[in-house]
Amino acid sequence: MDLNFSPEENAFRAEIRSWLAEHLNGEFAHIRGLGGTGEQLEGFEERIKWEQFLGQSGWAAIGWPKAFGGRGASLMEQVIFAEEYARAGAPGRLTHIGLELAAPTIMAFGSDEQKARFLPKIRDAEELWCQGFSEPGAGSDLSNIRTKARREGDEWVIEGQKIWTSHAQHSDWCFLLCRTEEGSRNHKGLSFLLVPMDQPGIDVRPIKQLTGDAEFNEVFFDGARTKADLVVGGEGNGWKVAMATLTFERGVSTLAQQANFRNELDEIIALAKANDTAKDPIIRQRLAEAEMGLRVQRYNALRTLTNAESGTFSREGYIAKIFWASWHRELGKLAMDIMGPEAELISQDHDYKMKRLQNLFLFSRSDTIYAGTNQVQRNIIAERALMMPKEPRGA
Amino acid sequence: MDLNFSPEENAFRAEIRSWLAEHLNGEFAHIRGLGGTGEQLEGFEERIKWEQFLGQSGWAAIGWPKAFGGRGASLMEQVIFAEEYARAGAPGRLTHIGLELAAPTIMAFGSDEQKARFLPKIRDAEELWCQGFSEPGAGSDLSNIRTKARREGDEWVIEGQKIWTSHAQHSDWCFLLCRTEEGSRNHKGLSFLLVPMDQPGIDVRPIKQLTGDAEFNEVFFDGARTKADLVVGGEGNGWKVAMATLTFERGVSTLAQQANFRNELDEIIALAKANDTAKDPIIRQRLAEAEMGLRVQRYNALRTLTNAESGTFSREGYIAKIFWASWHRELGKLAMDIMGPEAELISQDHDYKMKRLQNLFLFSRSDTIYAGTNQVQRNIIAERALMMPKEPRGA
Amino acid sequence: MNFTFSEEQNLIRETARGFLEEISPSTAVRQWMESDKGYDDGIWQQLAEDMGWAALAIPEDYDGLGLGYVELAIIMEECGYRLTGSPLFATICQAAQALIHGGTEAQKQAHLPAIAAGQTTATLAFGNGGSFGLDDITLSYREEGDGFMLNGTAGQVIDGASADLIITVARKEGSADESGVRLFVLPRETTGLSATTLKTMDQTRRLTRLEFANVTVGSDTSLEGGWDCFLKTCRIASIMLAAEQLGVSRWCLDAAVTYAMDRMQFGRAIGSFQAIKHKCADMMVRVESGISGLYYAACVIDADTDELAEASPIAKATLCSDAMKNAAECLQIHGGIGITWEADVHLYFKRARAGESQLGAPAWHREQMALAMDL
Amino acid sequence: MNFTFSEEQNLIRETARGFLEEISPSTAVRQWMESDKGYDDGIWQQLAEDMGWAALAIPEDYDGLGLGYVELAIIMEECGYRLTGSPLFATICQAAQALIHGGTEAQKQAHLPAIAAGQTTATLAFGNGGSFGLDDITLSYREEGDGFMLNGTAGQVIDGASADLIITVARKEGSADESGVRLFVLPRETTGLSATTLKTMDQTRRLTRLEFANVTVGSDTSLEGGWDCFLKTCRIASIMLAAEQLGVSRWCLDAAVTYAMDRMQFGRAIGSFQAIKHKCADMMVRVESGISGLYYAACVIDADTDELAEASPIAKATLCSDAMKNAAECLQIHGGIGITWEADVHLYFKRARAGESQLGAPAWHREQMALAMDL
Repeated sequence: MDLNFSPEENAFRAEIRSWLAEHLNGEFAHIRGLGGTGEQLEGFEERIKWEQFLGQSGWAAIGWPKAFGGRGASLMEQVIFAEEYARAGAPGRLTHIGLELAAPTIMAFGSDEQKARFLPKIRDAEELWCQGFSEPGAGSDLSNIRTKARREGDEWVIEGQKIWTSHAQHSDWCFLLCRTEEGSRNHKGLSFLLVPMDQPGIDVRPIKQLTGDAEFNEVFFDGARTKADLVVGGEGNGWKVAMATLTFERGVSTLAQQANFRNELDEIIALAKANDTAKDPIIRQRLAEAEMGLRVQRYNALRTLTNAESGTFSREGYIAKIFWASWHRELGKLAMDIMGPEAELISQDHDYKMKRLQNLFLFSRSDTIYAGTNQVQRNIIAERALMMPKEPRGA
Repeated sequence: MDLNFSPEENAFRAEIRSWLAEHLNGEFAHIRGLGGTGEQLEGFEERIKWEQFLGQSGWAAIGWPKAFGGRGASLMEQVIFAEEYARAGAPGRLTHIGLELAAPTIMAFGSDEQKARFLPKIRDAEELWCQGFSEPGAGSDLSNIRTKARREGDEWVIEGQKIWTSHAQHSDWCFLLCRTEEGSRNHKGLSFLLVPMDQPGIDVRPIKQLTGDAEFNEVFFDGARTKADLVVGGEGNGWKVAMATLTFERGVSTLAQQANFRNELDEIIALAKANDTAKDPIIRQRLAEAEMGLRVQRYNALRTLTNAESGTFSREGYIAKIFWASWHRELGKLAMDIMGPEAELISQDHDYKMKRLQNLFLFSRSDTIYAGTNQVQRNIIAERALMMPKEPRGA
Repeated sequence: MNFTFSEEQNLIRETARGFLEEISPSTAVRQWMESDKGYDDGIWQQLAEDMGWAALAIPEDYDGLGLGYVELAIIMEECGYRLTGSPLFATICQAAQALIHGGTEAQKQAHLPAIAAGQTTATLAFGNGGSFGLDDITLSYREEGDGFMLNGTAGQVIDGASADLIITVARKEGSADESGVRLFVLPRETTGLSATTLKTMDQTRRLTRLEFANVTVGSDTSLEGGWDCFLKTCRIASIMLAAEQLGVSRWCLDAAVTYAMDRMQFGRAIGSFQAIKHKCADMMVRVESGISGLYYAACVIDADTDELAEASPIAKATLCSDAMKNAAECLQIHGGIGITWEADVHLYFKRARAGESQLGAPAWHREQMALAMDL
Repeated sequence: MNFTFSEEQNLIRETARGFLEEISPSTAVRQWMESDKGYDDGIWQQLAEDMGWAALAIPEDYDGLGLGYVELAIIMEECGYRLTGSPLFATICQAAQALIHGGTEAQKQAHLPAIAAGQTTATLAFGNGGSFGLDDITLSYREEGDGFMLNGTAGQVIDGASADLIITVARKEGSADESGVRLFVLPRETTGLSATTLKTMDQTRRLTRLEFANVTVGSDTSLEGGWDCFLKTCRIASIMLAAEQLGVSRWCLDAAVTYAMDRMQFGRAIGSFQAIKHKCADMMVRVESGISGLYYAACVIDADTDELAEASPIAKATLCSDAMKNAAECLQIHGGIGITWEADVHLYFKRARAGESQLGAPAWHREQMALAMDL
């Protein structure tokens, strides 16, 4: 164990910090801070340009192997990048579903043709991706997939419905978990398809949320088509591939997420100082607790990352989701309590639009629900880490 | 709804208050405040004398019908008695298992001979009782009774073991739930027997608790005997009778319990004022919350009692146990936090003896366990009050 | 002493429940949310005139029904359960209380009968919508000739733009203690008094910023009662807000149980999972303990004793924070559906949030309790 | 930066674990509880000499092994897991820290080698066993000829009756700020210094009241470091106390899971009920997040940066309050058995309770964190 950064790591930090400072004070100054919690689509066009610029400058996918057009950056360099990116107030990434989910999956399971076709455009923000896993009625029970694809000639023809699909309205491609074997059940007979979004068989309908905005969508597949060879990992292996995709979701992006949490907490602390609630002993306790929780998350993520890199088995990875989700939800409540009566007043310039911390409050309610509710997370910890008996499935 | 007491009720309150004041400042002054949480057996002999005096003076069993030697007091008179009894610092009752569990059960299900034989001696504190329900390994699952009784001539012969039996070492009689039908399972084949404790077939072994004291016992039955006619409610009806006994456990005694909680909280408040922690904003919040919780318990109990009296069906009775148990456990923790570092120092005059508030802290841990753990209470609420599905039993 | 609802009280609840179920489905609530006033005038006339709810707790001397606060709490609880938009809270639970407990005989005669008849709506303006300590009063007055001149801004006044009458609470300029507090009753349409409707997270109740710029009123607008009247009014209003929140809490429990029994996951109704059952059980504990705490507090108002200083913070702190917890659990149990606009959960979640801080957050009320306990 | 235990660190843990499992079963712990000192001299010699734990974190210049605080934290965690009685905490985590970070060269030479060899035990006496703010220092000194005279009472000094050396923290009579704080090292056997062993709820660690009545010491007993040394010592000790509490937390998790899988109720292992599973899951969340927070803090001591002012309250507040929660849940899961003397749960429950308030309760450490955050 050693908390010190190496001279090379410090040099890397200095490089990315100065690069970000240059461009985010320069031509991209107007997009700083965009894309926070519940503000996913803010300044969309400008942010796409920024991400394309990142790609052209070689900063889009630093963790990818050089063979795929990345920098082959070490884990610690990725950590440093994520921290500096957030510290600089650079905008939330619109490409992360492609970069962090689609790409690693294609690298691990895709054909050479798939890699050549998709990876460069993901890196350079020329094609955006969305994820087609969740279905209405399936919730946390991902194996209960009903969307079907059948072969017709050299194409798959898809029927079904996905839900909670972020960015679907802006995406060029969707990676889709669907049932390709008629009559199969649970984990079997599923395949992982890559499907172009711009076609008549696909209908995207935004889901309006409690904030008044719509960041998720329902996606209806009614005779949608994709080429036969756009199955990743082989027909019938969809479950295995999708599970791998979900594991990619964790990892370095956790650090980026925490860096965003850092910005949120700093904003709340600044507010508490400004409105004098920071002098209230009870608010002080809660702010200190929030700060402690954020630090512990960071240490836990560092532990997960360095253990993973060294191949050490340990259990801390199991706790990340429930810990951050519960912490973040609590942070939203704390923000409202610090705002006091002001918390009730939303933007007076729009019909119904939340301020940033109100978005945090409302939107963080979904954190303990999506990607496995807190209840499901506790089951996973008990059953997989503590080896306690599984919940029986119903009939 | 009306919070005002009637003139008759006020007169009753004045009468009992002055009677208690007279005797607890007089010949029984030395036993005031004895028998608090975790101090069940403190001053045992003197307290028995006090209870006998209560019986002789007609104050032992005011809620019993006059036919059985009580006063036939109204519910509200019983409430007033319980409140005044605690307010006067009168000692914890040693007779409550007989008075509040054995006696109502015998009144409801017993034969005339049983009533004549047992009720007067219960009232006058001439015979003490203990409860033989729990068994090792059964815990909250009361239907899993293994203690057996078989008929031999005009006697029952009993084999088995009971646990968590308060007062067993001082009791003259035990009411025992046991299996009288060979091979029966669960709720069936059980009987409710009355068994004399002073006999060679019964061995009482104290269970030392985390406080260092022993207030509970294991009771071993090895060929213990009782007369054939000392079965209450008929052979094989034990489950029904025992369930009724458990419902008697609630009711007016809740008010007595709350009056004791009142005394405990007052002691904690006095301590907080004395050691200045009452000026700490966080402690103030916790004390206010404790006070609020205690008041709500009282209102809830009053609601339960008056609803029961008027035959109104409502759900508030379901919440009493989990509410008071969780509240009391929290109160113990609060007491320790208010004591500060002093909380670690027990009586310096004994080998290992807790001070009052330390006893409260340690002993209140059992509150969320006995008579249905908090987990079981939540099941009961969900299944019986909210009609949600039952937990499946194992094989 | 009796802690059971009388037959008449049960009848009032049953009637209210049936009526509100009919006129206040969530489709109607969503329409009122989009409207200017936050409620429908026709429905309000029905509530006030046909149902008699405006008159319920007004003394008979002023053409009211002279019923008690338990009855009023029942109505408020049921309105909370349906999120029914109406001027009941501001008019009856705030403004009318100030008049009843501090108005001059002339003021009572002038306003209470019209309020009881549902012809006049009213509200209370004193501060920023939160707690009601002396320093929370943001308006000031000075004596000016035979009358008074009012200045300042009151934020988050409920129904402040639609109410016919405003009860204004103000401190005398330069005064440092409670003796400088005065209440005034004045028409909403008064020179120098302007209202701005605020956009709020909870859309089921309309909040307003009222600005008083050299508002001149006559001496007959000043109420007899000062600080004590203000405190009593806010304590009663806190209990009635808690009653609404109990309705919110109870709806969240009912909705959570219904959804949990309906929703299948892993081949089972999620309501068969112990984690969900236990959440629902805890929600019921909050509802039932809330009923006990609330109706005790309502009885205390009826009994008119000093215990109000304790019963009010108990009800406000516990019921409002419990409503927030129940709304949060209800949303959690609903899963992804719970965060959609379409599902009704968010309406209750936002109302619970608003009610938690309106008239003082739980921590403030706990501190009031601590003061009442002489800590 | 690397957040993985090195092979050597893993080896130290494995060795400690195996050794403690053998010498520190609960039967042994219960014997030590009944003893005067709270530990066994023979076992202590084994820990100190054979295992080298006394020397572990002592610099090599003073005959120590010169390993770091991560290694020390590993040992303390494992000792906490077994409730092993020993002078390690008072001697190494308190007294030796004061000498290392504030002793004169002569004092280091005089005491550290003997401490590293396990020949000298020591402790820290400053206040009442709780928090370590300036006002918590209960002892005072005044300059007296060439030396100092000490007066006052220090409560709850760990191993205060058995330690060979006492590091005393005192404030100059009449001094109002940190500059008046001095530390002294003196033998336990000093004229005017008397010790009373206290009876405590947690019996696994011996606490003492030390009374200083005109204790006269020479100028060579005064350490170089003053307030800063005291603060650093207590912050390091807080982290090591948190390490012990992590061991307690982890034992409670393991014991709860084991019991839950074994205990049958309603025909099933109680560990198959979701309510119990979820309690255990929450316990594991506390343990794993605790490991992360603790070893980060241990690394911060090694890195010797200002971040100690934050890492220490984080570790102390979160791990100590989490240990209390885990102990409480472990007891709850054990049911009736959990409240018996015979079951080991209460030993951990009481240690968790003691550790929560020793060196400052969680609320105090959160306030320290708030100060460090410049709130």
